[in-house]
Amino acid sequence: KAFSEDAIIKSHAISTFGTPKYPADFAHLDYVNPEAPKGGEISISWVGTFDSMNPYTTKGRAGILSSVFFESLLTTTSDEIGTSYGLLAESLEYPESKDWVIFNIRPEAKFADGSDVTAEDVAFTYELFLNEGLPSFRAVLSQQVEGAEVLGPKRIKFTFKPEAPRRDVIESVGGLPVFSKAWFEETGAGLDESRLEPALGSGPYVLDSFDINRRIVYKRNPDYWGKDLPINIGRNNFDRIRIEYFGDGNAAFEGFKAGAYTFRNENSSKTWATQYDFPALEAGHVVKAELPDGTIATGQSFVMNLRRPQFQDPRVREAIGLMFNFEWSNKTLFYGIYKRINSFWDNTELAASGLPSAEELALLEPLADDLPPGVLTEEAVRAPVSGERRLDRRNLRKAAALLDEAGWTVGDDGLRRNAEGQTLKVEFLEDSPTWDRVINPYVESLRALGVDASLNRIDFAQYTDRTRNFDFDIITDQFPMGYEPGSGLKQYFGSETADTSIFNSMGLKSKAVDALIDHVIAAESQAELTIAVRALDRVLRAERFWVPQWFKDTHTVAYWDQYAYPEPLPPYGLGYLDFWWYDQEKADTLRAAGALK
Amino acid sequence: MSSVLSVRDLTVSFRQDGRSVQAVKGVSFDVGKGETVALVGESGSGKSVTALSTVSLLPASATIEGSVTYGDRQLVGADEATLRQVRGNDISFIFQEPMTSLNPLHTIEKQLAESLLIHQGLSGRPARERILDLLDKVGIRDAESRLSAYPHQLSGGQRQRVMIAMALANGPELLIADEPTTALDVTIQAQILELLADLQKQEGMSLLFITHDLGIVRKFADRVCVMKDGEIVETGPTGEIFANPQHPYTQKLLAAEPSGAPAPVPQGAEEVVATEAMRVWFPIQRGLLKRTVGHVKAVNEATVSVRRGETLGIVGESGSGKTTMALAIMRLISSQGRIVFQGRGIDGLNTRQMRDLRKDMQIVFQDPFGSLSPRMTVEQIISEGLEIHGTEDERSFRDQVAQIMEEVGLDPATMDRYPHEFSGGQRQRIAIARAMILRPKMVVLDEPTSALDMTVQVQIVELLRHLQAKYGLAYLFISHDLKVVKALSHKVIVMKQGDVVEAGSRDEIFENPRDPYTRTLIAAAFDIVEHGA
Amino acid sequence: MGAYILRRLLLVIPTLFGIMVINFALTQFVPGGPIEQILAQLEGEGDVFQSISGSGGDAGIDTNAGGDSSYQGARGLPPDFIEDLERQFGFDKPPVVRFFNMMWDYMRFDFGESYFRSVSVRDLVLEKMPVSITLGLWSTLLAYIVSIPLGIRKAVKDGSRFDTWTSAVIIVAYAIPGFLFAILLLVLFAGGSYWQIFPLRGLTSDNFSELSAFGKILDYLWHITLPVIAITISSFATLTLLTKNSFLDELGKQYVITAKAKGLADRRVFYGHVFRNAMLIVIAGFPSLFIGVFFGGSIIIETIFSLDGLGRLGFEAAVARDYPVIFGTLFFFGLLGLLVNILSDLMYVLVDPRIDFDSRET
Amino acid sequence: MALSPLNQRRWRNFRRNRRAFWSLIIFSILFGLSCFAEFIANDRPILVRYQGEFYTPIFRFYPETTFGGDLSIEAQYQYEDVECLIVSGGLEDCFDDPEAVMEEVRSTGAFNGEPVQKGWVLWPPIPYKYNTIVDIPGVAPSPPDANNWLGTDDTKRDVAARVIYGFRLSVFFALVVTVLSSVIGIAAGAVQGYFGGWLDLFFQRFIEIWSSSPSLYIIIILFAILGRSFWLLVFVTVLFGWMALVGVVRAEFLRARNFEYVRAARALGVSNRVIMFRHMLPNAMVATLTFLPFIITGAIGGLASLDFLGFGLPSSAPSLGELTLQAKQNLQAPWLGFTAFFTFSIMLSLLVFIFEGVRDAFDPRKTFQ
Ligand SMILES: Nc1ncnc2c1ncn2[C@@H]1O[C@H](COP(=O)(O)OP(=O)(O)OP(=O)(O)O)[C@@H](O)[C@H]1O
Ligand SMILES: Nc1ncnc2c1ncn2[C@@H]1O[C@H](COP(=O)(O)OP(=O)(O)OP(=O)(O)O)[C@@H](O)[C@H]1O
Ligand SMILES: [Mg+2]
Ligand SMILES: [Mg+2]
Repeated sequence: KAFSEDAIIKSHAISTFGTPKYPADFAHLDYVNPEAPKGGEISISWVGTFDSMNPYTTKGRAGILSSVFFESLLTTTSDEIGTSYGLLAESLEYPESKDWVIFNIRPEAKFADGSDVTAEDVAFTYELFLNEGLPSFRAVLSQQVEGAEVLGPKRIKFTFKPEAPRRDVIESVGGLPVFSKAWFEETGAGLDESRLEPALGSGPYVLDSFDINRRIVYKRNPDYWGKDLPINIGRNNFDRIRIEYFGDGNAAFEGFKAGAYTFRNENSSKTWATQYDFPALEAGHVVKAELPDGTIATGQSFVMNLRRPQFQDPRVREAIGLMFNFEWSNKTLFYGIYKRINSFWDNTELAASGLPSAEELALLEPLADDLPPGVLTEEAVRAPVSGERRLDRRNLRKAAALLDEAGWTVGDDGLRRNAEGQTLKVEFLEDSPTWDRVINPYVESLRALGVDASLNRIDFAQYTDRTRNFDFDIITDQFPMGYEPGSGLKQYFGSETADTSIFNSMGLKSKAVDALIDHVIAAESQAELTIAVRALDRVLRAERFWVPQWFKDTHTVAYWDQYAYPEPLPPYGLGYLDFWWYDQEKADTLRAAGALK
Repeated sequence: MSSVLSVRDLTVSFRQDGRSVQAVKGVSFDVGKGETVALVGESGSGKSVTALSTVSLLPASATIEGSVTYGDRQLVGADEATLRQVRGNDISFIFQEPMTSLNPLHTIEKQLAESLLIHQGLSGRPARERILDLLDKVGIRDAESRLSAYPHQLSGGQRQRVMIAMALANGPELLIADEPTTALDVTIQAQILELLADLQKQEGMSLLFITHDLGIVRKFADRVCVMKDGEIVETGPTGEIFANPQHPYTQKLLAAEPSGAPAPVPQGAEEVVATEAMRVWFPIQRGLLKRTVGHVKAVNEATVSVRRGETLGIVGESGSGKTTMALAIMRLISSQGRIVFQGRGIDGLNTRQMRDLRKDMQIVFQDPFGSLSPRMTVEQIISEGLEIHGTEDERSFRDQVAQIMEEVGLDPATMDRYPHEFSGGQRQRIAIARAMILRPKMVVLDEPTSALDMTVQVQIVELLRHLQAKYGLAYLFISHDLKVVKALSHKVIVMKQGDVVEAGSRDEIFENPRDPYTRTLIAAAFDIVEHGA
Repeated sequence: MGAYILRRLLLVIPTLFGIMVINFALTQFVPGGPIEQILAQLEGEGDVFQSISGSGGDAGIDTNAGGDSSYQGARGLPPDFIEDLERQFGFDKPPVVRFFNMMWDYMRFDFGESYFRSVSVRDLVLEKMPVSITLGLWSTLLAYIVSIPLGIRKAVKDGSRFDTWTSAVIIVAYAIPGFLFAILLLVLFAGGSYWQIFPLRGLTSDNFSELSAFGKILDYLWHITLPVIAITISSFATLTLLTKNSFLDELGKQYVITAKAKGLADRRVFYGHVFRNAMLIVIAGFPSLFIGVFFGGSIIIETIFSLDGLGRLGFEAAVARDYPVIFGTLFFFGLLGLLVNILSDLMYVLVDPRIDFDSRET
Repeated sequence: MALSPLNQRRWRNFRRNRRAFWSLIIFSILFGLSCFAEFIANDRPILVRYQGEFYTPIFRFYPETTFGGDLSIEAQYQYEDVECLIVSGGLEDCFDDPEAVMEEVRSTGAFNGEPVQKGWVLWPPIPYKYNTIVDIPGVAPSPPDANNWLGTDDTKRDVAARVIYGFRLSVFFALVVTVLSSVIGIAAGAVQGYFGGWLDLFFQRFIEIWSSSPSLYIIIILFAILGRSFWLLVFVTVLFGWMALVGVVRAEFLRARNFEYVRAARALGVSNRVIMFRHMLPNAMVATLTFLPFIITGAIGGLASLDFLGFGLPSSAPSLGELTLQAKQNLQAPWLGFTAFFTFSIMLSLLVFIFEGVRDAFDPRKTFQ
């Protein structure tokens, strides 16, 4: 592939499809408050402990936010998908084919100790990841990148392997953090060891202090080289970020009530609904807010193992799916805080809905023979809706009919058996007790249906062992799909890897799906991508190997009333550590009232 | 004479298993200053209970009514502080059963020192000196080396003497001595009585003396109270009582004395048990590591032999190794030297092999209380042997137990009681009953009559003789009471400091003692009697 | 006795070896090993404390663990990855070889390094020691200081009203689930809703190093009050009742009457005479009880009060299959336990000189 | 079987400790009742009368079609439509408006003018089983009310029903485990303490090794091979639980074997076994009797923590331990904690008092006013 001079693109940003939202000379990001005052402190909590400041290895437990020290060549924003802007890189140059990329590092980019960020450092970091990174990461990197080449003190070139898919290769190398070569050489530190001294980085925050088992404090680097970059305007507003560690969730919550830390992103619906009635909140010192969350749902679901004989019959799968009463669970167990997941790309434009569009049909029709019934003619499968009752009679009747039809008839003991006299065994495998309250009612419903259902909770080493050997009936898994899905889909849904990939936990082998994944990968534009993904979504949902669960489309946060955020918030990030700021006036009021020390 | 202790209408009853049993029924007496009052009477008549109730030392199951005044203080129902004041300092106690009355985990020194410390504030060197002095006075040889001994390392008599030393430590005003000399040989007994007499003379100590030994009573007591069935049936000055007993029981008591001689051993009776040069040395251990620094030579080269139908009397100084020898013959402690039982060497046998022989060899322990399982009833205790070894008798165990209890003078109605609900003498008889019910071939009797009054002693001696005649039993009879020994033994050995100093037939020893120690012993024993008569 | 002690000391070696063999053998069979653990971690799971600490929030709402999620999220496991890990952990060698290598290291007091942290097992144990010693020592002491006099009093007043209500109190104290009580204490006395009197976590304040010596002691006591109370509350019951019952058994004995006849005050009778006789088990049990509290620890209390002690370490290592830590601590505490057992047997002899350990075959 | 006089005396002594005696009675009643938990708390009616016939759903499976419904699966008795079918003799209209139909049938004996064969349903006092999901609107856990006397847990199951079943399961488990492990433990401790010597030396070492083996792993392995079951759990708990008493019993025996009465027993030719268990054990039982109530409750707690770690019974099983853990997870629902606490403390108090009585019964010196 020869390339000519004029085909080379030089830009401040790169976007997978289309053009970046912000032009090269943008003043600041739209969603930030450019006038946001600097100062103050934000503090959050973490349950657990830490013993390392190196987040790039599985050894040790890395401190929260311990990657804050490092910047990469490119960075993303919270209001745009698929675009990366130069951070350490002033500009990047690449041919249309994306066979290689050259990054021009900003001349002013400095590490926290004042030394220059150079192309050598970038190359060194790349080598470091290649040699000592997480094995999985190493593998990906070596599949994509041919090599790095230092072209000048501030100029580096990455060449990509010809066979590597091209869509986001530049972003992935651009997203690597950049370490100081000098620091690593001086200290002799390795990337794959746990250590308490953070590596030298160029980011806006540096380590202030830490106290194992108790807290970490980061402080804003006043000499941060990039504080006036347009992309950083209105960001990194807090002088200090403090992480308080607790051993126990209850203790952590008590800590928040007592003002030991000031910002809490609540992850328990129960606590959210029942515990936020403490004095500080009632006195108005603490703000409780639900802020919109526009990010993609995680695709969390019960997944049936298609390798098991009893799940071969789609009617059985559908019947089992019918028995999960999300509405009841949400109302009774989760205080109604969740939304049902219907699609693998829920909460995005990529989710299929209604009848297939003409474009989708164009992709689907050639595959008609391999499609599950109804894909072409019916609306996209949606999770069943139940009424007030936990055992919804309509769903029950439907499920019973499906199973009867599938040859699982009810015997004298109330259990269903097939022609061979086997019961319809369905074992839920879990490793966390938090699931008990969700699955037990489901199990009871299934048992009412005559299914020999049970819940088996084991420790997670064993759980991992069994799931990796695909020795399970139903587990809870997630399908974290991207906004711009690509070859990764094969790991999740492709036939080739169905017997080896842990991501394809259900063991899906479908020619139609394979073909659609190829369409997705081949998509050249956002529109093409959307159509292909929707078609794929439709088929996947019709396979009914999952019983989709739920997601939360809000951030449930509570904070001591001394912070402010720009409105409206960007769709893809809450940014409380990033572009929120400290309101000195309110803070003073709190202190004057004696609410906070 | 002013009375130190005055007891009026004392009634004591015990609650047991829901019922109430009166042990003392309205007893009244006085002890004057410097006076010695002897409390004599039938075993189980309530002597010990009376004594204990004076300073409220009875178990919680007892109810005391009546009045006990010490000086001008009422002791019945008095609070703990008053009692504490009186106890140990003003009124000292010597308990009937010295074997179990010492704290098993404290050394002799510690137990003695404690008395001195609380009432005299003595500690350190002076205390130690006083302790050594006391031990010396009560005739403990080599007292210095015994200070760190624990009670279980002492012989019965030694323990009793420690008790006496403890009681005398504070120069009490009133000493209540419950059979204080039962485990002592006559020479030491004489020494102790002398000591008491001295104290009485010098410090005007009063003495309430409970004993079965009428010889001692005659010699020492100013006044005598005779008890029977919880009542004082007769009381008066010693001379009067002895000269002119009124109550039939007193008459019977005075008349009773074990006498006569055992039936001769049949010709050619086979040997039942024999030892050859048996030796028992106890290691003396020091420190936490328990290094052995020397040996107590409890038994040295003892050679004995007993034939069928024969009784071997073992007499000797307290602490001379009698008990040790008995235990060794029974294979209950390890020993060197050969032991032959019924023609079979048993020194090498293990526990299991020994077990089958146990039916034929029985022992009555010197410490009857300690040898009775506290959580078993008397019936269980006595019948256990039958259970294990079986019996030809057709009758039920309970009937057999009832019979033997009657034979030893116990009320069969009490067979469902626990051992601690009996008097000292009763317990001793339980132990005898336990051994005898098996009809063994050989019985070791270690001071079996020490706690028994004369009438019962006579009964027991008769019983032993009768059984011997009927079943040809062989006895090893250990006793300090030479009269009983004389009444029962065919042969006698005399022990001193672990050595058998003399052995011979009954007549040889009693009529013609050769060893100087034997001579003093016999002189002392019969001297006391003659002296009083 | 000397010979016996020597024998015991010599037997420590084979015993310890036996312990290690059994444990090592069992770990060969247990499903799921450190590799699975690593894999679970790579998948963002494997927080072993989630179930205890209640940090999990609602079912499956993923909380992003520390570190760079985009980095860890880069999944996709190459086939040689697992082999790589196995080599790293030495699992490519046969078990017997591994075992003897380990024992050889241990003999040189080299306990290796945790699989999941670049820290030697010894340092790890030392690091957790203060918390465990604190909790172990104080709770044991407190338990004994309260229980023994109380038990004695109850024995003396057996059947009285005092006896009844104290029984009720200690039983109730025992029946309160420890962790609930701990949380109750935390919410009431350290949280933000009621009285904020005690600190929420840790053993010392942040400014500990700046405090005066006295201030340091106060600060330390202030911090350990709640956890020690929470740990100790349930331990009164057994100890008190044991004391009481042992005393009851002794109180009627003859030597007690002797002691009383000497005119000793009750206290002196109970503590000077009965105590030693009655307390064989209680006293002799002390060392092992201490060790028990000390390294059995109480993971839940430790967790609730954010104390990082050996209890947590042990549990975590067991669940995470961190074998070097498991075996290292096992070896260390096994050794300690064996020695303590010897000590407690010697204690028997000290308490009751009649005791020996010889066979009774004569 | 007649009691020996001694045992009669012990029994009288026990009875005289009124606290112990009543505790025993209450405990027996509670446990006895809980043995019939199915009749006290169940989501199936005890008796159903439908179209003149009797049905016993507690014992038998009846498809809904039996009662005129259309489903082949078990009739869901807790729902009104099924109840209505039974009451009204199987009227189709039940699926539309069960309340009204029942009302009418109950009051008039007919529906829409047509007479029906009236039926009825006899429910247990608590119409929920331990695993029944209560289908009454409201978030879980819900506070106590007329339907759920002790509220519901965080899975919306009736706490009262769970406590009844949990009591039965836990107590049964604990009793079995305690009896087995105490017998083994006491025997082992007795043998070691009594014989001493090499036997003691090696047995002790064996225990040292055994007690440091990782029980958690053994449980995991056994479960993985044999599957989860109640008896396996009992087995494993006993396997590691018997050592609890060995130490104390051994100590007591080491001491007691020096006593004179043991020597006397040996002189009598009593076998070692009898000496140990008849002569010494009653005198060396202090620790055992003190610890037993705690070992029993401890076994319950042990079961709870196994449940908690996921190595115990399935999470749907009624476990008192699980209730406590839920209490911790749901501080906003104090009734969970209170229930757990009261259940535990009542049970423990009863046990402690009972064993106090046993101790008294064996104490020869104990007398009562
Ligand atoms: N704790 C007790 N419970 C019940 N009865 C008891 C108790 N102690 C003693 N007795 C009974 O009280 C009576 C008197 O006992 P006491 O010990 O005073 O006799 P004693 O005159 O001292 O006899 P001995 O000469 O045999 O020592 C006896 O019949 C005995 O059985
Ligand atoms: N276990 C032991 N350890 C050390 N010394 C002991 C032990 N048992 C006995 N002795 C000592 O052995 C000696 C003999 O004791 P033994 O009991 O045989 O005496 P005895 O002749 O029965 O005396 P008494 O007439 O006083 O009962 C005594 O000096 C005693 O102190
Ligand atoms: Mg007497
Ligand atoms: Mg003797």
